[in-house]
Amino acid sequence: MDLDKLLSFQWGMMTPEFLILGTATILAVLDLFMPKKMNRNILGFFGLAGIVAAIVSLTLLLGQDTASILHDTFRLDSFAKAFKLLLLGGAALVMLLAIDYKPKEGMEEYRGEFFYLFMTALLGAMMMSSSGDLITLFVGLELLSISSYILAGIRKKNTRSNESAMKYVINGGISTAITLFGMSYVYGITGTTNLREMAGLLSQIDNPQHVYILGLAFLMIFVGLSFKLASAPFHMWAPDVYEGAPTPVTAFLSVVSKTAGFVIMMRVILSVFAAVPSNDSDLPLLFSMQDYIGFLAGATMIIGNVIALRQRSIKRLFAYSSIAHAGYILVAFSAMSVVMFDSIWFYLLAYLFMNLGAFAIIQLMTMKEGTEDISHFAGLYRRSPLLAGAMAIFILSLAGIPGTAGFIGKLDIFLGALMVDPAHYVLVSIMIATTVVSYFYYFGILTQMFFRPAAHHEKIALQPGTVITVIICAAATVVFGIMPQLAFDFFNSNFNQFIDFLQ
Amino acid sequence: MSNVPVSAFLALALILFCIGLYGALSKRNTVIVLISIELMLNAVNINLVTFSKYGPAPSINGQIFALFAIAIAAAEAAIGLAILIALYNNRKTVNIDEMDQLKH
Amino acid sequence: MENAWLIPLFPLLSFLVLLIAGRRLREASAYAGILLTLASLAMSVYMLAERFTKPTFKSESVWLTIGDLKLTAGFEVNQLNALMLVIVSLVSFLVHIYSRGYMHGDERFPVFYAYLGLFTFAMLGLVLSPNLLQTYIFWELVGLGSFLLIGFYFYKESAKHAAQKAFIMTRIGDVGLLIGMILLFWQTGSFEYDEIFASVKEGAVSETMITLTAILIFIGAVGKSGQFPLHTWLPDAMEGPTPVSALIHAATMVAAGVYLVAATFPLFAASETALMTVSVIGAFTAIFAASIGIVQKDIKRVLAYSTVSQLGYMMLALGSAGYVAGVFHLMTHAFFKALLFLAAGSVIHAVHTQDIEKMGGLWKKLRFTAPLFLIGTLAISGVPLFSGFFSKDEILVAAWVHGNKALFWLAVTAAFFTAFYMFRLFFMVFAGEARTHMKNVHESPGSMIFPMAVLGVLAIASGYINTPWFGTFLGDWLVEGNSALGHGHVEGPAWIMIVATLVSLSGILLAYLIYVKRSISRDWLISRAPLTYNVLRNKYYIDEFYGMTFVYGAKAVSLFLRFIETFLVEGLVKTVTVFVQTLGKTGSKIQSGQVQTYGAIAFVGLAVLMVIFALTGGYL
Amino acid sequence: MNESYYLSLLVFSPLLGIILLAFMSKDSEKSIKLLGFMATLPPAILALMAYVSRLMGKDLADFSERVRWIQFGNLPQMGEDFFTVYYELGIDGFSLLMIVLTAILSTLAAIASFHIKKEWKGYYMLFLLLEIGMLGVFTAQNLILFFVFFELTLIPMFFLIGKWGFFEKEKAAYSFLIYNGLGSAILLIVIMVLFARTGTTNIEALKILVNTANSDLITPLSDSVKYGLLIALLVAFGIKLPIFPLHSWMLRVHVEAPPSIVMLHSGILLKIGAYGLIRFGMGIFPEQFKELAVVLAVLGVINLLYGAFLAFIQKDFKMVLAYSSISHMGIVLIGLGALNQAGIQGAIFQVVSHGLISALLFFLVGVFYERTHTTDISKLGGMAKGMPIASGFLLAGAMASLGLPGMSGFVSEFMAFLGLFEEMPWLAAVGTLGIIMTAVYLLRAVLAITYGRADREFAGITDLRSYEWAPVLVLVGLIVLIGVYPAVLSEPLKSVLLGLGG
Repeated sequence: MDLDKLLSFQWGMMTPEFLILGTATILAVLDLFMPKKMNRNILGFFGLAGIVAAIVSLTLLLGQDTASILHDTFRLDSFAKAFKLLLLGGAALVMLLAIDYKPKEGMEEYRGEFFYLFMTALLGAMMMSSSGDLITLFVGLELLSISSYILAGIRKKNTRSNESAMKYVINGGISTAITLFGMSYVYGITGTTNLREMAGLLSQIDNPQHVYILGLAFLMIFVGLSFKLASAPFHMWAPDVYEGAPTPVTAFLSVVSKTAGFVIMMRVILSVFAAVPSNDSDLPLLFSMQDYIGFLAGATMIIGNVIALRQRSIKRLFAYSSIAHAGYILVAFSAMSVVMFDSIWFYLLAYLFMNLGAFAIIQLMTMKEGTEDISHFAGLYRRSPLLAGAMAIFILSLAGIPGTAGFIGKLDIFLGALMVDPAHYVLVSIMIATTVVSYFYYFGILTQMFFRPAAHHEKIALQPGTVITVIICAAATVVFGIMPQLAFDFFNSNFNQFIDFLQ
Repeated sequence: MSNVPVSAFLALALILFCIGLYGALSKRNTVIVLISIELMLNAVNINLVTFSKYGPAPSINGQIFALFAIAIAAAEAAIGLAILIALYNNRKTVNIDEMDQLKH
Repeated sequence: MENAWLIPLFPLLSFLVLLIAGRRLREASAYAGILLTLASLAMSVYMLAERFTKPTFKSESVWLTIGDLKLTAGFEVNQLNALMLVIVSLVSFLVHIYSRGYMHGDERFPVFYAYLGLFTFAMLGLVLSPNLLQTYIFWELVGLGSFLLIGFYFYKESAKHAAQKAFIMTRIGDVGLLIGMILLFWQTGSFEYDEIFASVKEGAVSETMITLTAILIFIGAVGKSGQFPLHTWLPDAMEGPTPVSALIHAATMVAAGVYLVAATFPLFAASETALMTVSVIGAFTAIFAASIGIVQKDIKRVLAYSTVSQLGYMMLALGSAGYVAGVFHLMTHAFFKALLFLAAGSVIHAVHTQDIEKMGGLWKKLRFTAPLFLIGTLAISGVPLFSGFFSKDEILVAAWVHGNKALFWLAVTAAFFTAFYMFRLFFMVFAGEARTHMKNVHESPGSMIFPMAVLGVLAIASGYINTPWFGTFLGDWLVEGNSALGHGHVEGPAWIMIVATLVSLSGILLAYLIYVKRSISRDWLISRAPLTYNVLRNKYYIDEFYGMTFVYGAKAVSLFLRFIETFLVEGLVKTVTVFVQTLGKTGSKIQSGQVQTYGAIAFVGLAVLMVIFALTGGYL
Repeated sequence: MNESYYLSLLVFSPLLGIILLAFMSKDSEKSIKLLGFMATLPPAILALMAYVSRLMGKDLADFSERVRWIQFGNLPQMGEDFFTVYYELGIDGFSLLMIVLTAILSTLAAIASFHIKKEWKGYYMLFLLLEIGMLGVFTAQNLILFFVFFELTLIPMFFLIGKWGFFEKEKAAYSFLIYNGLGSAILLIVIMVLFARTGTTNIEALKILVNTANSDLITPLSDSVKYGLLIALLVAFGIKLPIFPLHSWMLRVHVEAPPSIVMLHSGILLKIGAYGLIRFGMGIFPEQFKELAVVLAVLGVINLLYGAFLAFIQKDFKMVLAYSSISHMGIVLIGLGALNQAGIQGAIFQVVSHGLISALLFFLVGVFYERTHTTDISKLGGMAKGMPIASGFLLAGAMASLGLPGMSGFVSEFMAFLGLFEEMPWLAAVGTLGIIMTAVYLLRAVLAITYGRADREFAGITDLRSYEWAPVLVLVGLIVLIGVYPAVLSEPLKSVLLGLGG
């Protein structure tokens, strides 16, 4: 590979990644040379600017044709663009939260690291969505993971933060090993790590033994990746880590990292296993695995919603709620209908706003009160009607009440699950039943905010970054709830059903 | 070398993976847990390298993949240890079963 | 006759005016009520007069459209209605006048008149109805009027219970009527009397269905007319002001049951079983109520049981195909019983008690009331030359001719009882000396005497419009042009009249011997047959029986359902909730904080999936 | 056609009030109440105008409006309308009646809300939101829109019960939420199955698509699926209505919610169940509905008797009324189960009539509670002494409720039974026991409150205040009007009844 060759690649396709990488590097360097006493907020704003710039550059790339560089290891297809937008949007909002995050102890000196680690994690996620090769996919995944490990434990003096990071690392390591083990078999059978080549080779596979092994590999990869989604059976780390990690990190994990998990899941599974012929039917192997995914989706929804009922800590509660939401999205995934992509994308979009909005308020409240107990939301309606109103919107959206984006997202998932033949009645029923169960804890928060008297009537000082986040999220949640066609039209006109997913 | 069947390598890898998993799930000392995770990742590497040499479709990619895996495993172990040290500074223990402040 | 619909509207107007302006009018309310009722009376009389020369008039328009069905509302003036119109509006008018004196000083005076207006409206509407549905509507409204007036003294617990009881007992009957009429509707396709009768005549309705519907309609009549077994409300209804008892529970509403059977008579006539039922229930009620009447000590209750008994007579008449006899007795009874009640009211007004044990010797003190009461008593006892004599004779003849001799003799016995207890009442109130010290006993004002006087005249005279001696004018007119109603007059053996006379005279004699001459001990029954006495005194324990069975039954059902509610309905919910919560609890317990457990569970999950996959070979 | 936005204007007109309220100081009690009341007037006026124009012979179809809203999936090959949800509003005779009822009751309930003691601002904002939801439910022309409005009623209700209710308000609010959430969840499944299979949720289109053999569906709907969907609908709306044994939530709401809200709840929200059953159950699955009619009728009789018997032993007047609602909804079911013109019309009449009657009764409960601070029957008594007018109206309400002719309750009850007697006379005969029991329990309760010995405690209480006259008079007036001249309801229903086949 000579220089000419190197220069012949359309590096422009990677502008957003370069921007993020550059920002991260500059942040790291600046942090190093900045006087210790200096307020690190500026770094946060710089990072935010980098993300915004990346979003702008990505929007400019939207019209670009599908192409790949670096021997098809980096692809810029509509799938990548669509999900990168989500990742970047989520990261931008998280960044706003992170700037406002000033915990009582153990943070101040690491705030610089805090910002650039977000950038590297984001970079990993972005690489994953664009990668066309198992190796880049894996590297992206690990970049995200390792950055997140550090982020989770960034409050070095805080034992809860330490513990959550440790748990995260150990579980993450195991999941990585399992995923890789599965991947190694897929590689072994095809002899290539390139997803497209794999798909091509696998579609001609005729050895039933290989199909069988691929089935096992599928399960390993799926379970391994379910770590990132925080879905069953690899969901149990999530509550502990979410609780212990700094709130912006929790927000990041529950939104950006989860989105990235779905990205990699679709990338690997759809491109590789959709091509494998099944042993017993005309359909690809993937379709015979639907029931497994469905089973796990059902388990995830039940576990998430049912255990959430017993939570007193708001962050733990949202951890379980985010497990449940992963389950909902898996329903769409397991249905594999023609609206699968739109529904997952839209749901993640809705989830991004509603969850981040909620976390913004949680961050504000937990910092203010110094505790995460739900009862400290009591009387919020009196103390800050704006926050209470916004929180109500987010909660209603999470609960899937009409008029909010969450409802439309759920609707789309139902539609997908029911339009295929045979329809997934059981899965849909579980989803709906658990949604009703979720009313208990979601409305429990509303009860606290609106019905219960406040312990004290101190007004809550609003921080600009948080307020902006809250307002953006609330507005988006409502707008996409009432006029979802805005999102759908954008999706359809720019991404065109991801028909270029495998080309 | 060539007399050794592929399945032996794969079995070795599988056994190594299982040992690693067992260690990761049962040892009290966090350092050993981290080492066990390394074992699991090494099992993967054996698989990759085996397939790259003797697999049904041998190619160089497997070895490259293995290199990346080694590098990343190292990074992961480093991070793990770093976090452990931080934890140790605060809690004066490396026993994994004592890390149960966060639960339920 | 096309303006007949105005007749009920006058009282309705009275009701509305008094409801809105009553507080301002105070006792002047009476004039509004009286004038408007007078208007009704005048028009009713005019209608009756007109009906002599003109044929039946009927006018209807659509009231309710149900898809293709059109239910109509309207009015009809035939012989029966015309007669009833006059009776109702006349008695109502008189009661309106009477109440001015009786209710004087009551703080809810206007309300009383408003209720009277409402009742009169409903009763007149009932009478004018050309179809069963409309009848039913007014039937219930009449019940409402009765309910409100019984409960007029709402602060009395007894009045409350009486009102409640009256409403519910009659409603039980009403449901029978409702079912009957709906069944008839689906059989004949109409609620109109004439269309129903036409279908019945054509044989479009099966025999069983006729019997069934007729009996169901009769159940409605049983409820309203206080026939056994739904009679218990009527004596209790005496809790209402006395003018109300005269109007509603003697002359008009309770007669509505009889009227209903008369109005649907062709239907009954088509089924021998139905007629039989009517006559048996009627005869039984007649003797049954009379026997209770013998031992009651409340002046109004005695009259109430006598009303029940007399209504039984009318039913017996109708059941014995004596259409004319029934209607005739209805009319005479309306007059003499209203008279009796008003007179009783006058007595109560004077002495402020209803207990006849405490009265006595009032003949001299109440110089107008007493003779009028005597006229009523003579009339009801069937003493010759008074109206009751003629109508009762007509009934006895009908019963005899119809063939069931047992019923005939029952009726004769009841006549004896009637004469006995009525004169017992009369003697105890008016004869002898006062048994307790009563001060300020004074005759009632003219506004109360005048209506009684009018009724007194009618109690004597009204009998003469249908006598075997001077001609059966009423009978002939009533059945004119409608063969289904039977003959205008039934010829019976002449000895019946003699027997009836003898029976009533002997009843009077017995009462005289016991209560005036005291040649027979008053305590004869108590000492000789204490059991019988107690049974009679306690009205055959029917109220207690209902209390034990239906009231407790309903309570038991309710409690049983509450059991279901608590354990089944709520229990089910509870189970689900507890299940979900237990699931949550278990789940959160597994979440032990041990990171290795987490990994293990993930691994177990993976292993399970892989084992399933391996075992099924991917052929899940 | 300026009328094309008429319904949107009607439905969303309370929004104006919400916005204005948002700018008011939360302490100016008087003006908030006044504004809250005024804000319910525009929909009432618009609804009445629509009703009048219907009587003048205007075609209700002229009111329809339709705008593209959401398109799920992007499947141009399958046609423009495919998986597209429109924002479409429209009315027919039945929904027109419901809208008029809703608008009127809302206005009256806004007056009744003058009794509310705290946080008027939030109360009226939620109240108006609730009204939007209710109006929307009756105008929605497709299932998804219906569902959106349906759920829109859920949230304000939750808050209104939970915040302004009585002692166990939160429990009641939760109970309400979970049951109704479950009901709407089931409803959503039905909606989505239909949507996924047919590609549309428009009610009229579904009527044709589902019932035409070989119609152009994505995947065919087998008969068993149709039955399943209908039964699911029955459960979903059965919770709302409520049908035994799905009623326990509704008791709590009746007892714990503020009376002004119960007026709406019992008056309108329960009726959405009946509306849904008629509109969707009967409309979309006519064949299957016929088969299930017997079940409905039996359930109706059970409801009627169950409610009546339990009402008989309640100690709290609100509980009596709650069970009476269950009982009266049984009549709706009886009418539907009869499935002939008389029955269906009876059911619809009952829907409207019970709406008015229960609103009246609960308004009076509010009036009494405001003065005596209790609704316990045994603690009240002889109220006719101190409050003769309120007591009189209470008695009138009870009479209407027990089906006294000349009032609306009778007409509906009569028609429902008329219908059922044609189809299932024996069952109907059993049901008539309910007529008696209704009288028994209502008189027991009402007479215990109004008649009897007057309790000294309540001496010197005021009778109806001036503003309390309006709701009472309007409601009694309407009840009597319908009872005397039922054509006011049956006239707009003519075409509906023909459409339902009867």
